Amino acid sequence: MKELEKTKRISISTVLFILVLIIGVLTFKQPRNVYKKTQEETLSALKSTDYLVHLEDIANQDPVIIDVRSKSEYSISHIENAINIPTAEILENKSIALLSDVKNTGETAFIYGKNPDEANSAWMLLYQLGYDNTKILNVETNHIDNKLVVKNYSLEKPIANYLEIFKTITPEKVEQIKKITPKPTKKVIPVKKKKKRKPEGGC
Amino acid sequence: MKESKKNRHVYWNPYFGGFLLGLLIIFTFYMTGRGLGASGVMKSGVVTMVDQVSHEHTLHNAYYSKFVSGDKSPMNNWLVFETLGVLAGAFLSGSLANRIGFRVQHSPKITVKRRLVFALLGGILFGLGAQIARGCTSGAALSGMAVLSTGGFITMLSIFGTAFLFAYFFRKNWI
Amino acid sequence: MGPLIPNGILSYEWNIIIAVLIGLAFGFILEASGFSSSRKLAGVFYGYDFAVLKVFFTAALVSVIGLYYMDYLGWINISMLYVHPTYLWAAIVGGAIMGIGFVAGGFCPGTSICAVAIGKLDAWVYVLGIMIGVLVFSEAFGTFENIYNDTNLGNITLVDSLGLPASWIILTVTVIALIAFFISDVVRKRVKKVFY
Amino acid sequence: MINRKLAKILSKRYIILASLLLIAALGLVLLPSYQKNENTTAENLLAKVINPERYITSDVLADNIITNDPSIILVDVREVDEYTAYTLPNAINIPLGDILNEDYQGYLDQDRYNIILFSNENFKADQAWLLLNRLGYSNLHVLNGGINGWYHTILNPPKPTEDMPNEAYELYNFRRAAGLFFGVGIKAKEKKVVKKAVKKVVPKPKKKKRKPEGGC
Repeated sequence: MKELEKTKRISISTVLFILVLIIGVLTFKQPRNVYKKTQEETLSALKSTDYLVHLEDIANQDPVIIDVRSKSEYSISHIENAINIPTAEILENKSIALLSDVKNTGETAFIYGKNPDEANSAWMLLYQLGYDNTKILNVETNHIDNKLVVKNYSLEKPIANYLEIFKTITPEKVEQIKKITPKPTKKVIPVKKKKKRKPEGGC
Repeated sequence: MKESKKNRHVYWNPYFGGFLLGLLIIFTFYMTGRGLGASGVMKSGVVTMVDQVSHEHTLHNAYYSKFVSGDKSPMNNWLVFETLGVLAGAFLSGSLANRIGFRVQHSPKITVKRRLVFALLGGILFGLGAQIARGCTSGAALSGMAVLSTGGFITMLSIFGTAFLFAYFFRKNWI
Repeated sequence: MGPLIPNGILSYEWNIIIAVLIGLAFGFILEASGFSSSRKLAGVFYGYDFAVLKVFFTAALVSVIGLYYMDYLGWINISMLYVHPTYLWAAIVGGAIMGIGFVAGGFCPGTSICAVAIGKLDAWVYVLGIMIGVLVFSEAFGTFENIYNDTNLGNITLVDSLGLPASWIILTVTVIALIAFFISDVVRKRVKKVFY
Repeated sequence: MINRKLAKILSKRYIILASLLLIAALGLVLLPSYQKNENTTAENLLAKVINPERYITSDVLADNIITNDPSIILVDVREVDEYTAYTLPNAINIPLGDILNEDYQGYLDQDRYNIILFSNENFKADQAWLLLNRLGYSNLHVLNGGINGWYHTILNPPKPTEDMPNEAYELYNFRRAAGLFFGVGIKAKEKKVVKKAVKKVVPKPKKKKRKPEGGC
């Protein structure tokens, strides 16, 4: 069989194929942080609100406190011996190392930010990555006359009487401003047309 | 042998051809998420022809109606375009190695008529089998094996198995 | 990034253009490796030319190894790829009929299209035969219906049906293929040469 | 002689090629398997969480509702009782507890509509947003400030003082007008007269089967 002798091309292509595979494998690094908790587990953790902790609960023992605000806010003022990890760097090696050794020693880390919403994103990410020894400090921090005021934050409380608004107030005549109210600029949210096309196949 | 005649039958090294075909399958799966195919074209062809002949027949027949429902014309199918490419590619490769020419390739022992009869018979059987198994050698077996699909392996084994079994009966056609 | 079009990275219109390009390459490779001549195809059954076995197995191996490496490296998402559905009896009976058709006719649909392109009249007849076969199947769909829809095991892969991890299956398939290549060489040396 | 030497090399070459292929297959076996992140990796999720692009202000939302923007679906993640007390027009109620169960995925996992999650404040809506983003859903937005913010801006806007720029007045007028649309200030009994915002039938998009279909 004549063509079996012509092996130049096949050997070149096989070597190239193997090279591509080797390069691919060598340059490949496994994803560092992998979700340990499934969505359902995280959801059930959200239902029980024991991850929200008030300031006075932790006043006694000296806790590990993590401040997720930016460096500048942290430098202005922060809760004493709080460690500053801005949310953007929560997944950096340094912070992951810190969190894992906090987890090994069995302590719980408390996360706080300007308000619980900010701390929530960092906390949820860490929880899903398996650091379930973290909790959110349910506090609102703002800097008033160069002293950090930390107040407990009432979370998701509806304003007491917002239903009455529909009954009481009559619209007072707004006559002193006679200019025709400009048509509010119609902000068009560009709807990304992303069609997910399934692959069909077969012969 | 004449120079042009000599290199008419020099094909690629089969391993090289297989290697390129493997890369092509990877490329197809990477781009479109589906494998190659061939016998789907004949089905679309038949369905369009039957549809031209009598439209309501295609609507009533259980098998045709699957392909003619709504505005989806059977010809608007991935395989039809792929087959156009196959025709062009084969013509290109054939002309490069000047294998183009109308002829019937048959073993010296048999007549052209017998070869054509067996080709027709083989075609009918293959058309039937391809529809039952939902795929032919390149669609079900090759693309199936690329993703380790059990159906693909079974189809491949049964095709080559029965082919080897029945090879004895058709040996006069080939050897 | 996985299959580009299903993931929406490439728009659906690309599908047609890619189809033609892939077909072009498919036709060229098949024709260049000699699959347009039916006698070369039939050689695998009579031992004088194992081109079909070599091309087929190499293509399957290269694609399966390549796809699973890409899956490992995260370039493709195997679970989104189309897996041929497994209808047990349909595959066996259909495969048997196709096997006989293969030995009798000498072509399979892909290679017959290649042969049609370079002017093989027996391939034209073969394609006509396939169409008649499809016609027979669809007209008499009632009789074939029970085999057609029999024991549908869904789009399962060998990993679920054998329970082995994919890499071991690929290793065994590779070893089997290499043994088959070796045996085909031994057999080809002993079988009487056929010039075509 | 040449032929014999050629054959000797060739037979060895095929063995080399076969062994290369075997090594490739063996490599696949020996590679340490790792748990793959499904659709979004932690880093992508973090990147999405940081940028506040997901927030939509109540003014923009009020404008969208008034101009009957068809591309938005409002999802209220509060509990049922708060939902029945007051909610935005045409909002669907998916309490945070069962945001993941199957029958709501038809609404959440599609890319034709912009889904706007809201609760009393940002907290619950953010959590829902993060969970859904981990599943890889797209077009999710959160109403900045939630219902409380909505109350403070649209329903009961603070009156601008004299030294405020003209925009503050315009904004105040817009909010006052929007408040009217949402029924503020109209006596309870007349309230029924006001044209009820037509109940937009929120089409439950049929969840496309994930499995690719094929044909031969």
